[in-house]
Amino acid sequence: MSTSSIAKIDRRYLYILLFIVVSIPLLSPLKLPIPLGEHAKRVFDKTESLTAGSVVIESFDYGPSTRPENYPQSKDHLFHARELGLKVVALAFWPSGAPIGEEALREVYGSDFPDIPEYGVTVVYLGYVPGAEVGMQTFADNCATAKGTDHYGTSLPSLPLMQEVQSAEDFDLWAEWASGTPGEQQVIQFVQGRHGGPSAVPIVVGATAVSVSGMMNFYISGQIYGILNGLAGAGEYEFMLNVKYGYPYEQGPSLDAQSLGHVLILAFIIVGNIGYLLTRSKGGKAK
Amino acid sequence: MIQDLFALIFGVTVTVFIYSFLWKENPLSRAVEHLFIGWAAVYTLASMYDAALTQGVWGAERIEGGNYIWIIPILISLMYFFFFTKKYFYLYRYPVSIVVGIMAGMMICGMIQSNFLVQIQSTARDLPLVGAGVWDWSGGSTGIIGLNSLIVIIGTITALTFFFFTWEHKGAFGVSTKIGRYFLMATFGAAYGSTVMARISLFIGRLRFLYETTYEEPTYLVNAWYIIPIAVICVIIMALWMRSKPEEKPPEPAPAPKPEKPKSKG
Amino acid sequence: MIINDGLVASFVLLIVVVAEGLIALFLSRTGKAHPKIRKIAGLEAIEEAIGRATEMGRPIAYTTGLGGIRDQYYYQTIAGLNILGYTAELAAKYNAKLIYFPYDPTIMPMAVDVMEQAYLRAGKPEAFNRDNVQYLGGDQFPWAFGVLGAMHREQTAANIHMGPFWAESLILSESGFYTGAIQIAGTANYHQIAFFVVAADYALIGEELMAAGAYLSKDPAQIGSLWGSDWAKITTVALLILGVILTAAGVTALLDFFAL
Amino acid sequence: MSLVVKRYIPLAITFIMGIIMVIATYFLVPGSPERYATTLLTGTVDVIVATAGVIGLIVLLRHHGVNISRRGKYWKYSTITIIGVVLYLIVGLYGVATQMDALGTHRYLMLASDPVAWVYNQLYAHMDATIFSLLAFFIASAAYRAFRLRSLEASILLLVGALMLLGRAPIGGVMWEGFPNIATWLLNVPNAAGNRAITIGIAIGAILLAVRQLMGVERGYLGPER
Repeated sequence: MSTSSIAKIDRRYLYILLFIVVSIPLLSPLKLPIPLGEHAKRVFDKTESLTAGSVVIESFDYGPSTRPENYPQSKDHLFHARELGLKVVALAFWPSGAPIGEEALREVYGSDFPDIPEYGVTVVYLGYVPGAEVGMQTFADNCATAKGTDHYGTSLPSLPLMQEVQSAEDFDLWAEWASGTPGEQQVIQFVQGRHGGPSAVPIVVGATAVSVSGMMNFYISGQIYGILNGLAGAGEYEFMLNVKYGYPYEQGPSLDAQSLGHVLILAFIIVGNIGYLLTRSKGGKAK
Repeated sequence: MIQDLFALIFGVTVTVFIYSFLWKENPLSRAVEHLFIGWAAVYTLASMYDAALTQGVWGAERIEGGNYIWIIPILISLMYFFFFTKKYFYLYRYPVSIVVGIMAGMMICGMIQSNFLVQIQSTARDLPLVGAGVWDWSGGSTGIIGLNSLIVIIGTITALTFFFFTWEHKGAFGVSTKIGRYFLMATFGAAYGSTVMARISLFIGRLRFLYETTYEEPTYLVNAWYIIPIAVICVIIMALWMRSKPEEKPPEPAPAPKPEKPKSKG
Repeated sequence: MIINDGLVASFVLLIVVVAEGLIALFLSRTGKAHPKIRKIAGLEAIEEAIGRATEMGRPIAYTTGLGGIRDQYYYQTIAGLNILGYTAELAAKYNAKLIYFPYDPTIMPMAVDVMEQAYLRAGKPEAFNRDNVQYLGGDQFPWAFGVLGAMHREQTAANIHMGPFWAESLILSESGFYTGAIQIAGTANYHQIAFFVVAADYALIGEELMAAGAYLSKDPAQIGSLWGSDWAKITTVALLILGVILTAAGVTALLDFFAL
Repeated sequence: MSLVVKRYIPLAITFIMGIIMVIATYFLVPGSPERYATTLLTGTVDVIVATAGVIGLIVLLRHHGVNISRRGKYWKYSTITIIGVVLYLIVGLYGVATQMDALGTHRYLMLASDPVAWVYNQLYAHMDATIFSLLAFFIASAAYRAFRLRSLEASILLLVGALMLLGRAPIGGVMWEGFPNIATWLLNVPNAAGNRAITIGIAIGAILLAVRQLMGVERGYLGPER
């Protein structure tokens, strides 16, 4: 292989390699260890610090396309909330988030959801709340005007939990499972910003890894308390739940695949640069 | 139920067909693309129609509750249809101008509050330069708080100078813009590197669908991966067929005069 | 209080920014000042890209991302449409084929309007074909895949992406690279700028996109408003430095004002 | 006259609407009836643009219909689009006819109806997710192609990107526990600085763009004709 060809490998070979390398751990798990990051720990600790009976808003603002990342995060957090005896008001500002939210609730609260004794007392599912950021704003101002009924058509005032939760003043934590707009920025702007700031409505965000770097401003300024960063964040959270509550650690193979994928891309970069430097040192001006 | 089996077969097939695009644009990916576009147009229509009904018709404060004022926006909406006329084409501007005005007002207020004020505020408030322990390695894993603050402040200001449009990037100001560009590059590198994970996650999600999904009936069981070979064979047949048929290729592109890379980012 | 609680500081800042912009605009429009704009390479490259497309006899693909007018990112769409006007005018002048792929149906009439006006300015209204505004369904990934397919089938010589982009930024700019096109892209969605910087030949970063319309117009009033935006940035830098110093010195007056 | 109808009235409408929203935010007390009226105004946006979806569909059908009738390039694929539209529309109309919300009220909604939701979640979602996942390949090939040690700026991009890759990968922390810390630092410090500058710049740029637009100096769809 000549040096210039190292710098210009056809992309299809890279694609095939990536396909193979990511597939391996999914077919036979490697069980690589994982470290715990600060962002996920803060979400975990914040949730742990809430006393039983505190109100958590679980907002499912993602669609099927980012489901691989967001679903494990939201499911894990729901489990955690149930385990701690927190009161959960789940809803979705994305129409496509509504069925996913219901699925997550079924998985955590049992397949009979909503026909469970806790329903209406410690957990409520409002389903899709229309109006995007405007809907968010209305919901924070007065929950009942944003949507008159829950996902199953029961009117809100008849649910004991919704009697307690009237507006943003009653929220103890907003867990935002975000993948775009409306998402964490709208919650910051229209819910937190208008209702007393980060101390009154703390926000934890489960984000797709792509949007995390853009959230750092809000994280540093304290508007976002903690972040679950993509699939790895979900993995870390599951790991912590696993240690404390024996929650199944399902994301193992995915994280292994993740690691191998990263190493492969790093290898691509190194190989590309070796090829580039070799062609350049040969005198040919590299374009 | 049988439609779940259909969904499974459909899902696996389109997944493989779309991945065949990575090899090259081909009839199978093209077929999926055209089908998908047709559905998307209907989906968009459906979502806009639903939004209009929920916002304008249903509910106690809307038409349903006797508030007939909501007929006005519906009528205004109809002005969009002048798109199809030549003479009164410009009438589409009325609905657009209303929406753009509303959005401009909302955007201005939101921008100044969350993108401007809060950023200045948190730069000043949350980045301590003095006080007990800010210059210790007390942050442990993530560095010295005071130094970090200083870097963020310098980075923010220098990167902001990069966006000056009417000042020439020369002298001391030029140095500042240069440092600002380094900060911007670091920002982009970090954004890129941290995104890789998200993208691979999506791919892992697809692979887990291909490898792990099953359809179960009392009498038989269909694994999603049973269908993969069939779909792959389709792709191979198509590839052979494309090869046997010489395609009318557009003239070879002259090599693009690529600029020396990142200089062009200015 | 006349102004709502918690919004005093933001109102004052808004007035300051808008006033700076307007004063600079009027100073420049009336000829009392002649601000000069620095070069923005990405915008200069548009003409070169169109020229090349003409030479090769291949079309230009233009998109404004997931731009619509009914969300808070509408301003990027407007910026993208302004650049579309400029691009279409050049394309008409050079007789190059420009294909525009709107995402949100709400902006389709606007795009047609902008392009029609541009062809008119170039003196070739008859060359404009509404069929070159191709709707691909208003959903993110079908749209992105449709643009990809079209770019590969048409073997575009230039791909220009200006507007609000999300995940499709890299889909378009990386796969578009393999058509051999010159790629010029700009967005103000800060989490996507990185992908354009990496994968496209020229990238407009954040505010440059919003300034593009004014930059390309060469109209003194608009250039004046860019000058005003520089004033606003100086104000910002001053506030930043002042805030940091005051906070370090233990004076909280400024922070208290911001919290109003 | 015609310019008044074509340009100045829409411009004035835009201006007035913009000012109303700004005044509402700053001067109308939340909870007051006037403020409530402006929130209703924002609610009209979805209604006002609603017919655009129909326009999109018609334009799409016309484009492909013409292509088929002319036997243009790829006309066979155009039939797929049209069949897709027709099939999904039939499903959608059936959905509208049968849709019930949880209370059993017939709301005539399309997207919320079961058949449409089924097609979306069970069929459409696969295509959506697969196209999204193409990014895994593109991000790899773009990194290979563009991350080169060309200049100091490009090297910073490369270095930070590579460190980030190592730090975010679960395996990075196992190789050396410093990698995740470096990644966190890069995200929290230099990245935050750059993002903050970009954010502020965008705010200024967007506000002044809106001002130019409201004043009618920006040449857009309402721009000065010349």
